[in-house]
Amino acid sequence: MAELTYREAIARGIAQEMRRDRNVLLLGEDVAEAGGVFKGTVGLLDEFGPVRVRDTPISEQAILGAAMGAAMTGLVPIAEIMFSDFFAVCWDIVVNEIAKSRYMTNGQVSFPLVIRAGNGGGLRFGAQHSQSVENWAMAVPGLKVVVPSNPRDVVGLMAAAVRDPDPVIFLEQKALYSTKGEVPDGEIVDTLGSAKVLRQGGDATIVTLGTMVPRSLAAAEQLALAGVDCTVVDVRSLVPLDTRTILAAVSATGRLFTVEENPRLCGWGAELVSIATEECFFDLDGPPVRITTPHIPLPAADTLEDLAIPSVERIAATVQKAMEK
Amino acid sequence: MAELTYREAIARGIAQEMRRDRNVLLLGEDVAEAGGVFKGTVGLLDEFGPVRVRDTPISEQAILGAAMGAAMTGLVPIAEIMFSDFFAVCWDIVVNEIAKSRYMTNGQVSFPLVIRAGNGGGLRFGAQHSQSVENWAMAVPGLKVVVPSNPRDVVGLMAAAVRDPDPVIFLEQKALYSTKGEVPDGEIVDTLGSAKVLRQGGDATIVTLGTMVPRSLAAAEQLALAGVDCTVVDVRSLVPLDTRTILAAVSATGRLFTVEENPRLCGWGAELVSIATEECFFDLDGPPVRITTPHIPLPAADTLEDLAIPSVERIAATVQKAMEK
Amino acid sequence: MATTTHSKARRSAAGPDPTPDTTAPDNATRLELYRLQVELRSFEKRAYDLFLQNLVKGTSHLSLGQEAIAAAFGVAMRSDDYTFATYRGHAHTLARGVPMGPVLAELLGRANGLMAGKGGSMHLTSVEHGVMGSYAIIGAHLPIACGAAWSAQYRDSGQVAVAFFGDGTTNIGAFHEALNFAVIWKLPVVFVCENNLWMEYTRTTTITAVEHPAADRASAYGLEPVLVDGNDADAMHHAAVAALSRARAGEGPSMIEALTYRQGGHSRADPGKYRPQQEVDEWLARDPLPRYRARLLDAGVPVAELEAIEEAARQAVERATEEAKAGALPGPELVLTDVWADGGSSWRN
Amino acid sequence: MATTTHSKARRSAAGPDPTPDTTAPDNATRLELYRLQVELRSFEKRAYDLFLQNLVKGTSHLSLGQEAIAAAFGVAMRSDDYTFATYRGHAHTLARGVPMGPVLAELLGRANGLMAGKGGSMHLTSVEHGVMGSYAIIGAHLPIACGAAWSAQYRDSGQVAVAFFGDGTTNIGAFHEALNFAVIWKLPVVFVCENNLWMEYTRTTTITAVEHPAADRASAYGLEPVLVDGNDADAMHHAAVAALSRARAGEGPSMIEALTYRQGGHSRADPGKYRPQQEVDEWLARDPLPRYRARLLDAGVPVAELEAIEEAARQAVERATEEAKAGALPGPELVLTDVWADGGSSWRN
Ligand SMILES: Cc1ncc(C[n+]2csc(CCOP(=O)(O)OP(=O)(O)O)c2C)c(N)n1
Ligand SMILES: Cc1ncc(C[n+]2csc(CCOP(=O)(O)OP(=O)(O)O)c2C)c(N)n1
Ligand SMILES: [Mg+2]
Ligand SMILES: [Mg+2]
Repeated sequence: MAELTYREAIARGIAQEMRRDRNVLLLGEDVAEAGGVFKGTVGLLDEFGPVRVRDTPISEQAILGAAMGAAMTGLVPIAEIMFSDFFAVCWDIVVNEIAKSRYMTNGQVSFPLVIRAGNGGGLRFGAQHSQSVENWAMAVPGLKVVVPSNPRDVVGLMAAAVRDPDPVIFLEQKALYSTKGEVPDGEIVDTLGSAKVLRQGGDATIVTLGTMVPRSLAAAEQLALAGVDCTVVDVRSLVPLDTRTILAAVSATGRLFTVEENPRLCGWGAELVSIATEECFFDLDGPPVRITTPHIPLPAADTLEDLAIPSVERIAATVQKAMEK
Repeated sequence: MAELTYREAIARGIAQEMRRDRNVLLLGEDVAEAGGVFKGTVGLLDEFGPVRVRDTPISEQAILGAAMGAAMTGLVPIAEIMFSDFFAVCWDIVVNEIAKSRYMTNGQVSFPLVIRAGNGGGLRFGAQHSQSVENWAMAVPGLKVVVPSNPRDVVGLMAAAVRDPDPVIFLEQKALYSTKGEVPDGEIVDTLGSAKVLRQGGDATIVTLGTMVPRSLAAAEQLALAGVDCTVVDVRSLVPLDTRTILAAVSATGRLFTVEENPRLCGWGAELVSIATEECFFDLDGPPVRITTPHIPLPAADTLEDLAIPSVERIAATVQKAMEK
Repeated sequence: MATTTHSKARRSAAGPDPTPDTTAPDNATRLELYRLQVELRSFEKRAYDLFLQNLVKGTSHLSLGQEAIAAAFGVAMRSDDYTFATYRGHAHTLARGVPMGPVLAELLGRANGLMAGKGGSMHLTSVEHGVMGSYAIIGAHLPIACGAAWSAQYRDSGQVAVAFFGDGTTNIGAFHEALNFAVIWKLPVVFVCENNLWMEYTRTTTITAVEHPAADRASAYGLEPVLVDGNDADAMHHAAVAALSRARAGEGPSMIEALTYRQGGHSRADPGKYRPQQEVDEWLARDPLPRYRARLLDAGVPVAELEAIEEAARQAVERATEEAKAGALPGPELVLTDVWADGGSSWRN
Repeated sequence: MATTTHSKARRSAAGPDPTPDTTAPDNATRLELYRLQVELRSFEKRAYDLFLQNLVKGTSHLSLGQEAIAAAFGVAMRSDDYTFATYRGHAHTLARGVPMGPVLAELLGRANGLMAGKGGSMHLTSVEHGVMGSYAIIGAHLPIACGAAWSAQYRDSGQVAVAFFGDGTTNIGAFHEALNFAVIWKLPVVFVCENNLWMEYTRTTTITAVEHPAADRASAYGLEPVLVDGNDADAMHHAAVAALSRARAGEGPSMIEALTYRQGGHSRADPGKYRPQQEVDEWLARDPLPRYRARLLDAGVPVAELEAIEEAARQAVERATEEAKAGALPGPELVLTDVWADGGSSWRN
């Protein structure tokens, strides 16, 4: 058992898989010499050498094209897109090529690759370096989407993502990079598509993801003091989605709250609410409520960014108010 | 009153606005000499000349970058992205630059531009030329999104889009280009954010968009014969969204069905179902049901594509079954 | 490795050099080049007929007039090399040995199609023949080909990836990223620009800053400009062999600009009327097939041998047509398969 | 219009030419160039201090060592010309006459910031000064600058758009699309590559196919290669004037590669330790400021005049710091404003 930061867990997870399989390669901007701009790949160049850990030009289409071509010819690339906002400059390779080619070729090719990206706000980087794009990826058929909320899950889900035969978008929450957590020694391998119930409560179910997980747990503690006992579910994997665990938790309390960092419209919360209302309609005791960032680009100033992204206070207050009705 | 095809209405709408304002310019691949690969801009080069109607290289980032830079300096560009699937190669200009710059600059710039794109399936073009990306655009704060379902709306919404001071994604349904409809003579100017109730029924409300509108209307006729009388609402504009009209129609019948062409996850239907359940929960007599394309890339063969995209039969059968419960 | 110098590229602007300075391939190779060109031509003509009969649903993009390029690489490539083609990919797919029947059946949207109808004419793929896909988003396959080349380099397999693309494709960002990336990683990849002068309906020189969209940009990536007569199978074969061996020898990528012309329209039933008749006539006079046939006869190949090849191609196309037409329509069970490696499409439990 | 020939660019690989063959600007211009460089230098030093004091939230990218480039264009541009900068945009913003106070306040995330704190250090914009934005996605602003130039061309306004970018930016697709587009439409736009040898923490030559990422690619767009000593305000001013007048005369775009060096790290508190000390020292010896100061003294400018300029800059930075620190924190009312032109952010009725 060791205490690691979320960023240290990234390198630990990648190293675990690179040791296991020499076909696992890492590429991206500043990932080798510099150990990543978020220091998520420190030590990997030293251990695995410049042939398996490679710096690239600022050419995101080339980075992901290279990963795709390598994956379809026997390798298992882990590609880094520094900030998830930059998916916008290489989205074609992700959504039109990687996501569709297996289907279009009637299964002739598959893409055992992982695309890592720093995701989300909280670092006052402004509108072009703070987006939460988990819903962009979830909306595209052919992509698996994972968002770990703690160091242990980083290692376990990284291993699951690398071993998965399909393309996985692995979103690392920038706001969590410096957070610490206990990580068991030895190999850790998680399974994609398994949500985790982090707190059991009888009154309401809060379903959440990534950076919103610790905030939702903190809000649940506040709510408990106020007499509202919440179940908190960490989705962890948007695709595949563990509807079994999530819907069971929703039916058990009869109330659903989703806490999303992505902007309001067409988020994963909307998908979950729609699934829950279609499949558990008669178990619901009140309207499902989505707590999200408003439908705006993120402001840069710390005071403004803190007002935009769901906070512990806003989560607690919103649940409280809805439960009083 | 003249009968026009949907494709003729595109040119009619653009011409109406280019005559009104000489700062309205058109650019895109093959839009000038060739009149557009879908023949949506035929005659515009002849009427407005090569300075206002320009062919471009296959450089979608340059096309939209040019449109953005022109819009922020006094012009009103209409840019064509041939197939909406190609947004993936220029998504950065759309979502990180055009959509965010007004907010980031605290309102110093605005972007009176329109981006047209052929959208959706039905032409057997395969997975990379058939996508419905209305939900991609709706998920991004700062974009307005319009999808006309008939020639009259093409002209009216085109005028509204060109006159709107904000960036508008104008999705032209490829499957509708050859459909005909009556278009009043003289200037037509619609308003963004107004849905249309196309059919009144007391039993259930079908909310739909684009190519799914005629199919939903046909399904409603079949359902009427089977004793299910449906209201059919054409959303027309996803952003701004006419929740007033839509929610009133939902509350009136107590049952909501959405019919979307985009793939299953995180579509506009999920957003609507979530809004309706949060705001009209106690008006609902049964679970809202989403009818969508499955969460798959689109197959090319006609028989397969017809099975993937919601058909009149599937819409009618799904509503019928849900209403029997 | 340049078969043509840059200054020569300039001179040949008037049109491809009639007498390329290439060492002619041996006779067996030449017959193979002829056979392939004849097969590709016959197939494309049939594809066009079937489109007019409305049997080819959706769209289709023919290589009529450009067969020498696909044939040359088909002959020059090693059986385990990788081909990355575009929506205009029938010829490149067949040139790797993929049988005509399944390709035609794919165009017709039948269950016996190369991808059971799920991909269509723009996405022909046959991994067992090294055809790693046909890509319909302009430029996207260029970085992907770099990835396959990177894999070959890492596995030290000696394989080479070849990516074919058009003149208009040189103006999209992915082209630039792929060329720079291939050079700095010294990847075994060959970029082949088929300059047929036109994009869809727009002449490429009208929207391109240089005269030769690929050759005039080679130096921006530290590469030699290579401009070849794309309607001369011998010249193309020579260029292909040079580029492939350079790549296999670990000397890195090459880019070839092949001057050619599409004799028909861009896609579907496009009559190509936007092109001046004189230009069309000039290029029809440079049709690679009669030209190559004459050259073989001059070289003493008996006419009977050529006629046998032509007859065999005719019969192959007939058989393929019957096979394709006889194919069943793909069934509903295919719609939800193979999104994932487990064969299914489920996104939830 | 090239101030340096390509062969010369090759020669100057060893480093910028110490004695550029430029005709010196007049005295008033030179004093203006010095004043701007001093102001930019003083501002950036203060920004760094405030970052270390944790008053600059988020990030910030300084132009320490690169001031001559921003100053030269600031002096040479017409007041209604357009500037398109990057996240490393403090200097380019100030060089257009934007006051220091609001810029510093924006870095501190205050309500009196240039964008009331909504944009932050990477997105400095002041339309009234022609600063059309600072863009933080590599390469994106290059096609956008083309759009502003297209607008100027259509309106026949005589305005020129100038886009500044780094060496590493030359490898992204948008660079390629923008250059070709600008040339074919003959747009009044000037592309200025500030080659400071490094991307974030990676040396650009290690991932770029050519030695001079911009100059060696000019010919791919039919442009003259222009390589300038970016640490020499006179040489930069000469190049700027040439490119701007060419654009204003309707002769189309230019691309300038300015050789320079960032004296500090890439961003925030990065010490830049990945760079060899000798390289850093060499470039510190070429610091544009002392160099220019010495040149003015040689030219007979009285030291008092220079000291007055330096003192004025010191005072301006002090005033700006007080102004910025005194700014209130932006209030909640700002969060939901100005997504739309109507001032609001509502997406429904
Ligand atoms: C990113 C993108 N933009 C536009 C298109 C539409 N398109 C398909 S083919 C084509 C012309 C390509 O011309 P060229 O590269 O010369 O190839 P050719 O068709 O002549 O073989 C265009 C614009 C596309 N498929 N992808
Ligand atoms: C599309 C994209 N990829 C990566 C980044 C991250 N990034 C920011 S600055 C930078 C280095 C840019 O180097 P250069 O172009 O030389 O400019 P400089 O910082 O040296 O001024 C990188 C990779 C980005 N902002 N956008
Ligand atoms: Mg072409
Ligand atoms: Mg740099």
